[in-house]
Amino acid sequence: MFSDILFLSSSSLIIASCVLMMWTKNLMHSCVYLLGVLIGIAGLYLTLGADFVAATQVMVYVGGVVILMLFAVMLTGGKDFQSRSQKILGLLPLMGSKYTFMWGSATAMVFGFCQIYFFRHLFFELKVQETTSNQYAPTIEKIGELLITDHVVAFEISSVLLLGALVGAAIIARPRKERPAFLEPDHHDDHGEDHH
Amino acid sequence: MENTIAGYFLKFEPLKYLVTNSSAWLGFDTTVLIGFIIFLTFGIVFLGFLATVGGFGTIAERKISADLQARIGPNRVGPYGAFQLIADGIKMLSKEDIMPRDADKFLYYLAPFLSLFGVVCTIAVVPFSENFIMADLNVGVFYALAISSLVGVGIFLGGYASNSKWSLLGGMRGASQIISYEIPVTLCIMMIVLLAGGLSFGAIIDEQAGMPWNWYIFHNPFTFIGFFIFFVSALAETNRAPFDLPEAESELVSGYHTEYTGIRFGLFALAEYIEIFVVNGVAVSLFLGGYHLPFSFLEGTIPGNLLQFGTFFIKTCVLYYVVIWIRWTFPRLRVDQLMSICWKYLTPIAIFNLVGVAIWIVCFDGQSMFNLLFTGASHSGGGH
Amino acid sequence: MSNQSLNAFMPIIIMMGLALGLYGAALLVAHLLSPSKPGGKKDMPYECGEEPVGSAWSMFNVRFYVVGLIFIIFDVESVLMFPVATIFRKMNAMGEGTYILIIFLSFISVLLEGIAYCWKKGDLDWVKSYKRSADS
Amino acid sequence: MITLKAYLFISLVLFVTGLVIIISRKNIVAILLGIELILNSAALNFVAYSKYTAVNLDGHVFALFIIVIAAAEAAVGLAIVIRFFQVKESVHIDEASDLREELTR
Repeated sequence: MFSDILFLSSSSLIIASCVLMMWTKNLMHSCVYLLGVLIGIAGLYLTLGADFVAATQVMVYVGGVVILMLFAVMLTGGKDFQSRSQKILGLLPLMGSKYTFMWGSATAMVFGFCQIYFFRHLFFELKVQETTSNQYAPTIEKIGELLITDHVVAFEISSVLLLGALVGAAIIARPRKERPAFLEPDHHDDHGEDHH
Repeated sequence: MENTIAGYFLKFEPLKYLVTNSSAWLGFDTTVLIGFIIFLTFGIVFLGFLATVGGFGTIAERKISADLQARIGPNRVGPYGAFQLIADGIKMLSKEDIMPRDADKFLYYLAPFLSLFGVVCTIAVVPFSENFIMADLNVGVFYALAISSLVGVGIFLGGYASNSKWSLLGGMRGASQIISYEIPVTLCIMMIVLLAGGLSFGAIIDEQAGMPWNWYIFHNPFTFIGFFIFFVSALAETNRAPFDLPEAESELVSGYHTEYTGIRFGLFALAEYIEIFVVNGVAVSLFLGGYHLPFSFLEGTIPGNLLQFGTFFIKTCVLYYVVIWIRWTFPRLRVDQLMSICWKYLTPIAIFNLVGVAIWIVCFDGQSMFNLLFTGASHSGGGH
Repeated sequence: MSNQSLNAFMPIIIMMGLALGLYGAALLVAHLLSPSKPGGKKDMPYECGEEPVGSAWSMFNVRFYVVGLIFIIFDVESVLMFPVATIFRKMNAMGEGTYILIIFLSFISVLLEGIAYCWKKGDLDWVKSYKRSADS
Repeated sequence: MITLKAYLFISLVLFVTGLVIIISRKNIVAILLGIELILNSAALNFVAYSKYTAVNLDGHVFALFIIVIAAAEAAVGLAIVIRFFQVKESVHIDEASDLREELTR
């Protein structure tokens, strides 16, 4: 019963925050709603018995990513550029022209249905065990064992990936005083006010 | 909820009787419902207790600072000024709640709540005694670490939403300071996790039962250094002097809560003072043996639990005194010093400690320094 | 470490509710007790008596930001190290101590490389970072 | 009782929200927010399938790695955003058109 309540409250938090995130025009508020979504997802992880993943979700996202996003929004002014038209049809062709979008979506739909048709065994004959047990085994030790046995290569490679990300992010974001020569104002004026 | 406070109280006869009768009457198993009511009651009790402790923290701060500076301190309200916190509370409640003209209203309301939320949720896993713990989670320490990072978001949003330059500077400093000092804290906690082999507070504390030399601070030289790193980083995490740059009154007026008045300023301050207690409690549980007495006495009964609770409380209060003492002794750091202390001293030393502990475990099979030095001495690792 | 029912998380949800209740109750009591006369100079952001010039939401300081970027990588690495740290002692008791020590130390060494790089390049310095990159 | 489909539905909501944010916003930071949502929906799917169809915890490990990748992606992406803002003094996605050939619109 408690898991039902937790599931319902978390999922309603997620859906409400999602709707508000799409709705709001203030990017700072959008980040705060993202916080709600992420905490709700952590609640869903709890109902799935994944306590370590839930805590990781809160730790990495709330403590790290959201603060970084808030920093970024503040440093870049937080202006939100709304699209030219607020109607749904106006929103559609933003990724190209109207025709490319229509052709692309039609192709995607056809391919999607074909895929579903060919792989329907996977979808409809998937063996789902509806667990009724309310007891959850401790996950963290098993995750640790998996990390040093089955997934040890991924574990070590992820450290290298993170090193790469750290070096890359530090190089890119390092404060520089001078602007690159090729982007001096005369070159820069070509773009700008004609977009919005 | 076997090891928690509700499971403990459900063992008593009157409640058992209540559960059986109400189950028969209502037609379903009411254990969870009664457990919920017990949790709710004790949640309110713990929250009220910690709010009182936080309130007394403000008085202790003023009294101790007065003592260190050869003054008297607050002495008008009640004996020795002991009721000052009630006066402060009434003052906070009856002051006008001003919002700056250009503030972001939603975030302005949300920021103190996030700060309070992060701290109050941490209370649920603080082990007050063997049975007086609300949730002994398998991921207890990690959970505390994770949820307390909401405080940083609250501080940043508080600084941002006020739309005042002082607040914004304070909020940015606060957020970057809190996230930076989370790294040494995490690494020190991981050192303890290596030794204890678990993330739950109960397991970690049970490993340190018995005499003080079983405490993790005296386990090996690395943990001894690690405790001080943890303590210094915890000071910075709670924005205490000498790391109180986010609210440095001589340079930033009052930092991130410059524009906050009345009760919302009070809630920020309350969250801060509760957080100091909680962080010290975590330090006590991880390094200083937690609630364990050196001998087993009345274990499992309510007086025994109260005794353990007293032990925990005294240890935490000693650390609390040290925190206040440090505040009134050391000058404030500069921002560059703050960052270089975190990234150039604490973090490398913490990584070094982590490596040292890992090698220690492999070399000496996880035995403590005391056991190695006095092999054959009576090892009273009781509590198991 | 034992099997745990989901009810173990009930107190946390209760504390979340209590935090919400405490905040709401405090605001409600304050609303009832305190006067409310907004307007005038009171609503001005406090800048030591000066008239504030412009909005505060346009400040720019990247140095806080680089710290955040470094932090998040370290945070994630420590998250990945926690499960391994949890079973470290158990594996050591099983006689696999050297293996897990090598895995753990190789992970940490990469972490150390990251911090050494940032240290060398001056990302951890506060004031110098501008000067150094301007020279180079 | 909660079924697998309920989790898949929530995951779908997250994915669609992320997609809508990506294609309807013009601010690069907002687009990064949408990407975070999409990654989260994938991680939620992994954990849900791990509970309902498998006996092992591989799904949890995958979710952990997804969180790791998402954090790394956020760090590098936001660094690029800041650099972009320093250069162009705007975070409008259409400003990133230095490499575009002049096409007829």
